[in-house]
Amino acid sequence: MLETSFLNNIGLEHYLVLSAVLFSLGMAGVLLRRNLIVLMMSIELMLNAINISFVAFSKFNNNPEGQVMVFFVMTIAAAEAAVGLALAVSIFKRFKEVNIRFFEHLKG
Amino acid sequence: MSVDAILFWILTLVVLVSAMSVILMTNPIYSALCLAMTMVGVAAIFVTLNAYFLAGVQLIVYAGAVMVLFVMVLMLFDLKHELQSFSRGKFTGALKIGSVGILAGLIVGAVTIGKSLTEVKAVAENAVVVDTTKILSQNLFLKNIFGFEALGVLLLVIAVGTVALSRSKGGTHARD
Amino acid sequence: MNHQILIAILLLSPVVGFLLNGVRFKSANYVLAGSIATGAVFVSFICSVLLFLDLVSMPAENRRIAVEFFTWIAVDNLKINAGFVVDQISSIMILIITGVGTLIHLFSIGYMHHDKGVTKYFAYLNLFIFNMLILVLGDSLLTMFVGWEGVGLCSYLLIGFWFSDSAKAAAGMKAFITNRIGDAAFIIGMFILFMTFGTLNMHELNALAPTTIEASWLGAVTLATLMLFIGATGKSAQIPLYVWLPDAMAGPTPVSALIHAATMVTAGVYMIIRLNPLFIAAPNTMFVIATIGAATAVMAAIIGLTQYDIKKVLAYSTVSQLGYMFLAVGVGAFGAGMMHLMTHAFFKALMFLGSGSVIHGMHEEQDIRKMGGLKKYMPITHFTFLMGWLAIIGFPLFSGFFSKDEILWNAFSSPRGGELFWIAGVIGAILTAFYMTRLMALTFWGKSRLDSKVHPHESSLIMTIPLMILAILSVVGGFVGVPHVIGQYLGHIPNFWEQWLEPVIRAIPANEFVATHAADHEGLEWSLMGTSVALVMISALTAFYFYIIKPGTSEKVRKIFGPVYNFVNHKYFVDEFYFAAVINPIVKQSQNLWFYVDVHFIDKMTYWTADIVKGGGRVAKSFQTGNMQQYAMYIGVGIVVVLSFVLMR
Amino acid sequence: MTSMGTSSFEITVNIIKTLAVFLMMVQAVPILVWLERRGSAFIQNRFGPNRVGPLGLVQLLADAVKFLHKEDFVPDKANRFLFYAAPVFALIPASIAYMAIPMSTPLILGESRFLIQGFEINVGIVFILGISSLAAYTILMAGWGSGSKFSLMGAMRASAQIISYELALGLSIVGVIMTYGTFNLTDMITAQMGALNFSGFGYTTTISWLPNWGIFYQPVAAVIFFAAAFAESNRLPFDLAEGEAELVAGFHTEYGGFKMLMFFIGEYGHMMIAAGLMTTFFFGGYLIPYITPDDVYQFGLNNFGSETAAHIFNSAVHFLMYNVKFALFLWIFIHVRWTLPRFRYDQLMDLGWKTMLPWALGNTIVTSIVIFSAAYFSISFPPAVEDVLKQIFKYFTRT
Repeated sequence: MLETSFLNNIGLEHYLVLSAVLFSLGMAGVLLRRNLIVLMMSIELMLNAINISFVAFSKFNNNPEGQVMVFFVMTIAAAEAAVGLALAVSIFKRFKEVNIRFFEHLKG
Repeated sequence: MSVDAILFWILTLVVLVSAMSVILMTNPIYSALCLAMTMVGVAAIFVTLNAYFLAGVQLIVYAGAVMVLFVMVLMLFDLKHELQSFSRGKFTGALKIGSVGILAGLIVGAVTIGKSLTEVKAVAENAVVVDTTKILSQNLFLKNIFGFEALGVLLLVIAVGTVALSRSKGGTHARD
Repeated sequence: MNHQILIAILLLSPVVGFLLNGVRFKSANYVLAGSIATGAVFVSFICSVLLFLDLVSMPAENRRIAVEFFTWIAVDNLKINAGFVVDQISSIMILIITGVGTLIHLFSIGYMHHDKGVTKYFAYLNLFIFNMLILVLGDSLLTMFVGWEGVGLCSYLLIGFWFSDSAKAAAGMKAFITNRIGDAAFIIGMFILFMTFGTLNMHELNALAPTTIEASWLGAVTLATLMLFIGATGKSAQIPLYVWLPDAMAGPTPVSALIHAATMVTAGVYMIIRLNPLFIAAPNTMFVIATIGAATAVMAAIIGLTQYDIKKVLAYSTVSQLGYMFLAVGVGAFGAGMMHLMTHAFFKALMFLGSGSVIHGMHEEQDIRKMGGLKKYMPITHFTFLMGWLAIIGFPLFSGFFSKDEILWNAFSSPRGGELFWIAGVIGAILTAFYMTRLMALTFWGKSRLDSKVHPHESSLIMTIPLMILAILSVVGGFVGVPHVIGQYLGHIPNFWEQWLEPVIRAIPANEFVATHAADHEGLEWSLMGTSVALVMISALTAFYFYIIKPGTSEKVRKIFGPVYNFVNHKYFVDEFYFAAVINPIVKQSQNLWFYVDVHFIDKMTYWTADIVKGGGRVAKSFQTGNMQQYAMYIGVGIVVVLSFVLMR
Repeated sequence: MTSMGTSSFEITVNIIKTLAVFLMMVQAVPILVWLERRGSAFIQNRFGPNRVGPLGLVQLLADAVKFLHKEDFVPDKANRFLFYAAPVFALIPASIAYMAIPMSTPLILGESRFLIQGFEINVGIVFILGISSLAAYTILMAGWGSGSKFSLMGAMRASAQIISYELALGLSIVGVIMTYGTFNLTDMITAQMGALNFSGFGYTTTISWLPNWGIFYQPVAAVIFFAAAFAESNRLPFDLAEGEAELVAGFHTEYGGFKMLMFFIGEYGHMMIAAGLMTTFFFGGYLIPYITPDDVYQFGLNNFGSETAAHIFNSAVHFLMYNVKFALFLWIFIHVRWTLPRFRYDQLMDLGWKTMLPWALGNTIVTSIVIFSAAYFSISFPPAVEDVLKQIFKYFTRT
């Protein structure tokens, strides 16, 4: 008989697994994609994954600290996106391209 | 299945599919729109976790501002389908996908096998929290006020830095 | 006003002046620069006067204003505060420094007005005043040492002020390096004191100083005080480290007046007076101090006889007078030493400024052989210089008379003194009278030996007003400390000076006191005074005879004492001796050290290290491909490895 | 998901209600279009549509039929998916956000209690702001998807404008939120019940001839909110996105027929949200001045005898009141459109960032200071002064 209780009882594990998978997807994006802006989007994805686990822990531990953390993470993510996009714009202005392989001359 | 469970699975499906699309779409604009979709999904997940205020903030900040910025920048660049949207290199590629997969497997394994979570469950069942907004604000402004202020300073710095970065000659206010 | 604020203003006002002038140091606006600098010091002077008045209004036994601004150093049991003390001694010093300083600043406006670096000059002068104030007000030896080094720096900067002339720059360096030797000893002295007493606070040191005398030469107090005294010989130009002061005359003349006559060079004397309980506990040190002081007084005076540069004469005179002060403190007459410090500040500053006025009027001519008869060209300068001359030779009732007489009497009568000290002092006084008269005669009196091109002129009012004020002070300055024997005939003038200083000067232990001279105290004092004054008068008249009445006489005398004269004229060949015995061997050994140790050992080792690091870096470089995603992959793989290690355990 | 109801009856009614609210919103659009055309004609001294039906009311129906028959046209360079998706997405945020606005007192039928709004959310304001901020996507999708320069320019302008004014909008609301101390819209409306009374510093003063509306507490916020709402809904004088002189028609240049109409509906939807929020925040929502819902209920109970009828009467009267206020603001929107000229783009941005944002921020700060000090400090006047004050403010009392 197929065990289906995990479909019904949504618990902390479900959210954590969702968070983990989302995080891994974001990480795969960071590792594999070459467009600078898509890279940043993938980073946002990872941050969102973390937010989910924070909120989940916050709810299941009955501790508001987790939500405060999410608040902080969101703010920092927004700031990071702003700076990253400003950089991307200036890079695009200079190279007419946002492909990451153009920045390989950053090496020492 | 309860309504909550149905909702969770639908949202999970939405979030994961759109997240997958983010990294698989070759056109970055579709990626961005999919990411916006993911953000909305995550906001909905926050709602299922009783974090109403955070869900609203997620919508306003992420979906409403950050992702709009992304989309605007992408549309400004007017990027079409990219020829080389994924990094090359068979070995490193395999290593990358492998490491991501193993990481996901490890975390999922740790979460599902882990025993300490049962204690957490007990706490959750006893707790009846409806309005988390007030508790959140009290925690934010009383306990974490220093972090809050520091974030304010950070945002100010970021604003100035962004303006300085993207400032160019010309524009509507050019004097010379 | 709150004492803390008052002292802060006192200290910081020159700093403000320094900063204001310092940031605009390229400006050639001498009026503005001079006004800022003079104003700054004048503000300090007003603060000093207010502090002094506050001090006077306090009860005599605890006249002491101590303020602490912050804790400067706190390491284990070493705790140094940025604390400052105004007491009987330092209040006198700050009055001298800021008062005489203001006058000299004022004089400088006139003297330096044609100089391009005038703003820089005033900035340095203000910085000097600040450091000098730190030196005298600091409540611990370390704070004092900060000022001690600071005034050394300013002295170096101002001696080498016209550094484009290499001789002048070298003079600055000589002063600095010579001072370093003394400073090293000073630091060692501080170490010994800290080891022995566990504090560097001078008030605590004085309280902790043993009341019994220390007979051994190797006792801690004796060693410490000896070391401090060596430091003082550097700063105050005593044998054997006096060689820098005559060369320091390369600086602008007001600088010589301020730093190298009135204030900085007296720092050593001040320090000894400040720590008098310690020194009293070490009679051997006191003996050394007195001996060195007496020797310096005589020896420098002898050199002064042969010099022709107006400033050099005054410089050797300064060394000699400083010797007097050390003689005074060496025999335990701290009050007399302090008083001579003050009167000397007045009359020597006056004479230096007067010489500055002469040099200014003579268009940078310093050789007194090319002067003469300046009296009619520069009446005010002459008159004020005359006052200074009378004061320095100790003409009765002029300021120098009282202080010098007090020193001589103490040298004779003090338990730590002796007849020999008195004789040396009198010889010094005789020589002083001779060379000062010679200076007066060659510069102002007699026939004019001027170049036909030179047209001397009286200096402007801004330069002569300070001269006049200082002249008045030189005349009347001595009346603050009229000895009892004279005072009783002048309407019972009390000896303010002794009353003022009495609480901070520790008496020489009574068991040492031998009542030899106590019997006919008054008669003896009168007779000694008479002897010395008579000898001084004779000497002055002789000089007058030599240089005015029969101008050729000096030539004859010189012929007779040919080799001796040559020896003295070359300053006993001390500089040459130092070069041959100390400086050249050190330079040679340093060169060897540099070549064998530095080049062949240390440098090579560092090169090897660099090569190893370079090689390692070349290997590590290959990981840094510039591909950001690869870096991210390293992170990912790292996380995977660590996580699997943690989970599989 | 208890908000959908506990019994099948409630769930059914709630679903129908949600649909009804949505349809109501959509159906209001043709009326608004008619109003706009007739109104503009009235303002410009013309007749406007007056041939089809009474007062030209049936003109709308004719227009709808015409729109349906138009050719479904896609430009060659357009991105087909986005081009089609944009108008559909344009409807969603506006309609979802509008559902959070309460339109009347809850309707109580026996055991069940139905809110006259799509659904109640505890953080209503945040929800509405969040959802309506999604509107920028549709504009961007439309602009970029059209593959036209004018469309893209228009979309960029519009989205930049929306993001900029969202700040002023959000900040102006902060003062309101602090005044009421809640995010919940229904609670806010309840707080505006009764006569205007200020209390603080240990005193209370009641002005009986004024309702206790938010506009008297937050006038600055009201002005800023209303102005920013114009910009948010891309209406004149802020309709830079579709400045005909420069950009043909902005982001919907390439759209025609029914797709165009959907954008229209979206725009009117934003207008309605703005009008609804104005009513709710500053003008007492569905409340009738001087009368409390209980009075109305009692009146209904006295006249109709049955509780159910009284409840229905109560809700209906308040719904009417809400619609009166709501229509007033919609009319102001339309009136402004036909009286004010358009801003220049830099003027628009200057106004948003340099004028409205600082004022909104200042309002927030002043409000917080006043609220804090009013709650924690108390001033005591000498008795004589207190008497004078009592003469001036009739209901000036010490608490």
